[in-house]
Amino acid sequence: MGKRSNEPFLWMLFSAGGVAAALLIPIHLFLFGLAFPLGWLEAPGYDTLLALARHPVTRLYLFVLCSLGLFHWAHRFRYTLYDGLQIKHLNEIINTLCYGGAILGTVVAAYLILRIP
Amino acid sequence: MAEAITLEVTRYHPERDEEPSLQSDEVPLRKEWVVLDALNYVKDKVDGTLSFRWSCRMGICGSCGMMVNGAPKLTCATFLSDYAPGPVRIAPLDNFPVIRDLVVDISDFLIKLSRAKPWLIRKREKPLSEGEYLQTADELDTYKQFSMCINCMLCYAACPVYGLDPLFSGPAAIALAQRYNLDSRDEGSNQRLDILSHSDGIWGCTFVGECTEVCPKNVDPAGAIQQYKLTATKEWMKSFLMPWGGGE
Amino acid sequence: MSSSIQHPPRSYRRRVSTYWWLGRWPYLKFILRELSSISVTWFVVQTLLQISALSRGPTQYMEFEAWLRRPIVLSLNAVSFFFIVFHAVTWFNLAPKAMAIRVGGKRVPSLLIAAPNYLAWLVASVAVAWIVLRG
Amino acid sequence: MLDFSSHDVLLVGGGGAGLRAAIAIAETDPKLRVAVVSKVYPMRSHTVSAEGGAAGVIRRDDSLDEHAYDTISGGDWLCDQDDVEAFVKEAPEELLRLEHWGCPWSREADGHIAVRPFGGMKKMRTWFAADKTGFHMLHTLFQTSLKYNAITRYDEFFVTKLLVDDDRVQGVVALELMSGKIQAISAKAVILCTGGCGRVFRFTTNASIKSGDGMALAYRAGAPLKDMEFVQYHPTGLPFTGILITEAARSEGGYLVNKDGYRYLQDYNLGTAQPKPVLRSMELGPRDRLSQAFVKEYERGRTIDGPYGPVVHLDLRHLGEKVICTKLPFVRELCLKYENIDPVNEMVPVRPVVHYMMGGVHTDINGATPLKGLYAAGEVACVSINGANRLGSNSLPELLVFGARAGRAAAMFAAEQILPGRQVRAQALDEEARLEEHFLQEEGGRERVSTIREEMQKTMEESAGIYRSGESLRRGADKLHELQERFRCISLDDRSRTCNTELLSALEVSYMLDVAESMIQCALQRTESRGAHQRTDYPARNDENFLVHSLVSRTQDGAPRVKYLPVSITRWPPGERIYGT
Repeated sequence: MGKRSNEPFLWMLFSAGGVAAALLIPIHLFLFGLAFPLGWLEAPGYDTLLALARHPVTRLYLFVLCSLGLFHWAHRFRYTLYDGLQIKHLNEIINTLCYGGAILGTVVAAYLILRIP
Repeated sequence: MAEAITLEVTRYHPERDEEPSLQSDEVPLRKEWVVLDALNYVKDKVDGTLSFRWSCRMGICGSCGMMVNGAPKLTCATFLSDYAPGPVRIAPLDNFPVIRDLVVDISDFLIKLSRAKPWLIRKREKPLSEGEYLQTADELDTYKQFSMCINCMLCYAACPVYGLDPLFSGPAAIALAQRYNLDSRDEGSNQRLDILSHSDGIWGCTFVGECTEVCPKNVDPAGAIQQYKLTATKEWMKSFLMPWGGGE
Repeated sequence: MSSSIQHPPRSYRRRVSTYWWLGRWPYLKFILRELSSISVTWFVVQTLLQISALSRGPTQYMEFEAWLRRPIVLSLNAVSFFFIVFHAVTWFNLAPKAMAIRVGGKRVPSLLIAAPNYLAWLVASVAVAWIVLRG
Repeated sequence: MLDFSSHDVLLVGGGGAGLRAAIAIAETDPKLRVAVVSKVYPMRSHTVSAEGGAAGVIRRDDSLDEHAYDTISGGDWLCDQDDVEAFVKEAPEELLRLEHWGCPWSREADGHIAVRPFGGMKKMRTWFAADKTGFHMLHTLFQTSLKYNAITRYDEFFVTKLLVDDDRVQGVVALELMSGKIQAISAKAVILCTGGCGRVFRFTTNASIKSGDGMALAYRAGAPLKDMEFVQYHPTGLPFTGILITEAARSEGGYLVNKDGYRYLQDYNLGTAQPKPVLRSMELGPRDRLSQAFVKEYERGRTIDGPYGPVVHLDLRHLGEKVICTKLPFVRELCLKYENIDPVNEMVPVRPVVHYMMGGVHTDINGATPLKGLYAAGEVACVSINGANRLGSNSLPELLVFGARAGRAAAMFAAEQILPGRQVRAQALDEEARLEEHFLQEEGGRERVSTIREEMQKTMEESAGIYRSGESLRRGADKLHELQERFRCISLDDRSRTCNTELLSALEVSYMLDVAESMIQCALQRTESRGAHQRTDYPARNDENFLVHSLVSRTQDGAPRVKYLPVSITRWPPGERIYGT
């Protein structure tokens, strides 16, 4: 019945991304996207943040969070395009767009995170 | 309670109609009547040309699934009075080709069911003289829920993935495959792996979850599919890490 | 495998509407859940911009902070926050379905599987907040 | 329009017996081409509705002789005892085979098969899968049947005629319901597995598909029907719908009480009221006695008046929620769904309801009818092991044992036959013309299918119910004769071909009228009371004249003629039926 698909691998990335996004993104987005800009909480200073960000564990953490988040998006967005817009016949373009985007994003993330002084 | 209620029944006749249309019929509204009783009233007293399937009228044969006010239901287990004052819209199950009126073509499901190998597979059959395969109540409980499927097709009618992609194996067929996979007496899960982990199998499912919501027998096909995704991923990792012998 | 003989007559196949997901609330909920992934990507992009600004120096980082305070960005983040929380809640609630965990032969009830997820959410959030805020 | 196909063995009906037979044939000789022709998808068949269980001796304290004796005395000595002995011997093997095919039987704590008590049985020997035994058996059989290459299914094909040539059945003519096409299917042997005909009565547990198709097909083709006067009323059906509340509800300890809350069965020679269920006693008495007690109780004015006639109460409350949910979940589901009653807290209104036909197509121990090439198994057949009253939980093993036997016998018969003769093609064309002319093109008719069906059902209930008399039966015979005449003037609203369910109903009604006539005739001529056949004008059993099977055949002019056949008595001479001691 055809070749064994590579869906398990993609699904694994999607699931891991889903867990990471559910557990961690809400607090990140709340702090940096809402609480600090609106002044509900006092934002940490530049030096503090830089010290935190350059720590190897933080670098790894940020890389994993960004990369898994992108693969989570790629999987879901691909199926939303298939089903929501009924364009499954364009699957090759959609797959390239979604997973290509996630791979590109991962590379950019790696570059930016490594570049932190 | 009102004396009567209006049914708006979808009619379609392939010998005559290009498209389905609606027919309105007034039927008595009795508190003990289910939607199926109302349809039988129309067929017996008003219009003998109305076509639909039914048989046991006790929710176990799975014949009488239809869309009632847009939701898939067993019409023998859906009370008319719950829809008062009406009108009640009755249409054939979504996602299936309509043969006539409320009758849909489910032959596609039977092909998919067969492919999922829904029978007990053993490496060695035990002779009858050696008695039964022992199975504890807990082992029975592991697959029992998935064995309750009556093939009523409500889950297929609720599944947008099946509606959009008729190649998708669909909820009931996968749940029944999983019923045998989880049976302590079965040794055939490897034989079912290829068909289930094919791209038309479990991976098509986006976990809308409506199959489980509409199931009249609490089978939870959505759960079966998600659980099988986990299993298939484990098997994939095994074959990836141990390409020489992850097969058994 | 057994086979079946049938000559089905001409049948009518309804085309699924492009807007099928507007037809019923559970379907709309499903599509919204799937679209929450866009918010995830938005968050990743914003985080990468933040890292970049951080690397380039204090002035650039202040500019980035000012950008975060723009009403358009703030509203985008508010909407994204809503979607991410929606994602988290649906994710944790559906997790029990995907995991048939059995202890002592009995299936662990859904609530007991979902509860640790929520606990983990709380612990992770407090940890992140503590690390960020303690300085 | 006419399509032809050819097989070695053809099964009419895809329920438990039909599927068991199909598998038996495929396993006997994989080269034989088997066809299952069924008017519904096999998993819709009425086997699916059986609830309580399937009897088969497995416990050490039990014996085959005891199962045989319970069956024979339960059948009021009208069972063929050699057949019963074969049946009880093979029943456990068949049930075990089903276990090997995956049937989810309920289990003991140690993993062995569990058994429960059942009505009229002296020992616990009823295997069960909660209270959806028939459902699980049917789906196990259906799913298992899917693995055999040799089996071809004709789903939703309705058989309108048996093709007989050279005094041998050589196939069938079938109407494909979805397309309206006529299909002639030739075969070297045909097995009827179409189930019973409960729908000749209005108030029945039976599904709408149970219209005696196989009985009528055999009867019209010249094969005799046997013991058609014996109609089983199940004592506990829900009022209005007639939905079955399984006997298991009583075997788990439920009480039947009248309007005073009194366990009235103790007044009818069925034992004394004990708090726990006692085998072969009170609520665990046989179905005929319990249904008759209900009528007597009604006559004494001690039943409860419900909106759909008198009822008594089935009280399960003392069993507690746990027992009800683990052993009787479907009973609770049905009560909640159809009566809005929770048996955990409330009593369930019940009344006797037509449930099962002891009679059917006359066959020998291998399912062979007197007509060469024709076999029958399951409720459609009468072997006979059920005599004048079937014991609960004997019908499910019956369809396995005799389904398998008929399958093997038909396979052997088919292996020796040559291809069907030429006449078959001409007959099929005639049949196509008959359907076309009589139903689809007929002008000037005025009778509605539903009117005739309703009048027939009313007639049967009034003239051939739990108690009958010569007078009521004669009235019934006259009325049926009138209905037969009126059926000739049938007029269909629906003259189309695609999925014409009205045509299907009309054909079913015509089958049911024939079967109903045969029942009335047998009942009229059996001037005694035995088992489920109770004549108010002949209240006693009469072994001198009626320890015989009724054998009814159709004469040239269409009228039924009854003859008699001796009962095979081997080891258990007729005695009194004693319950409650």
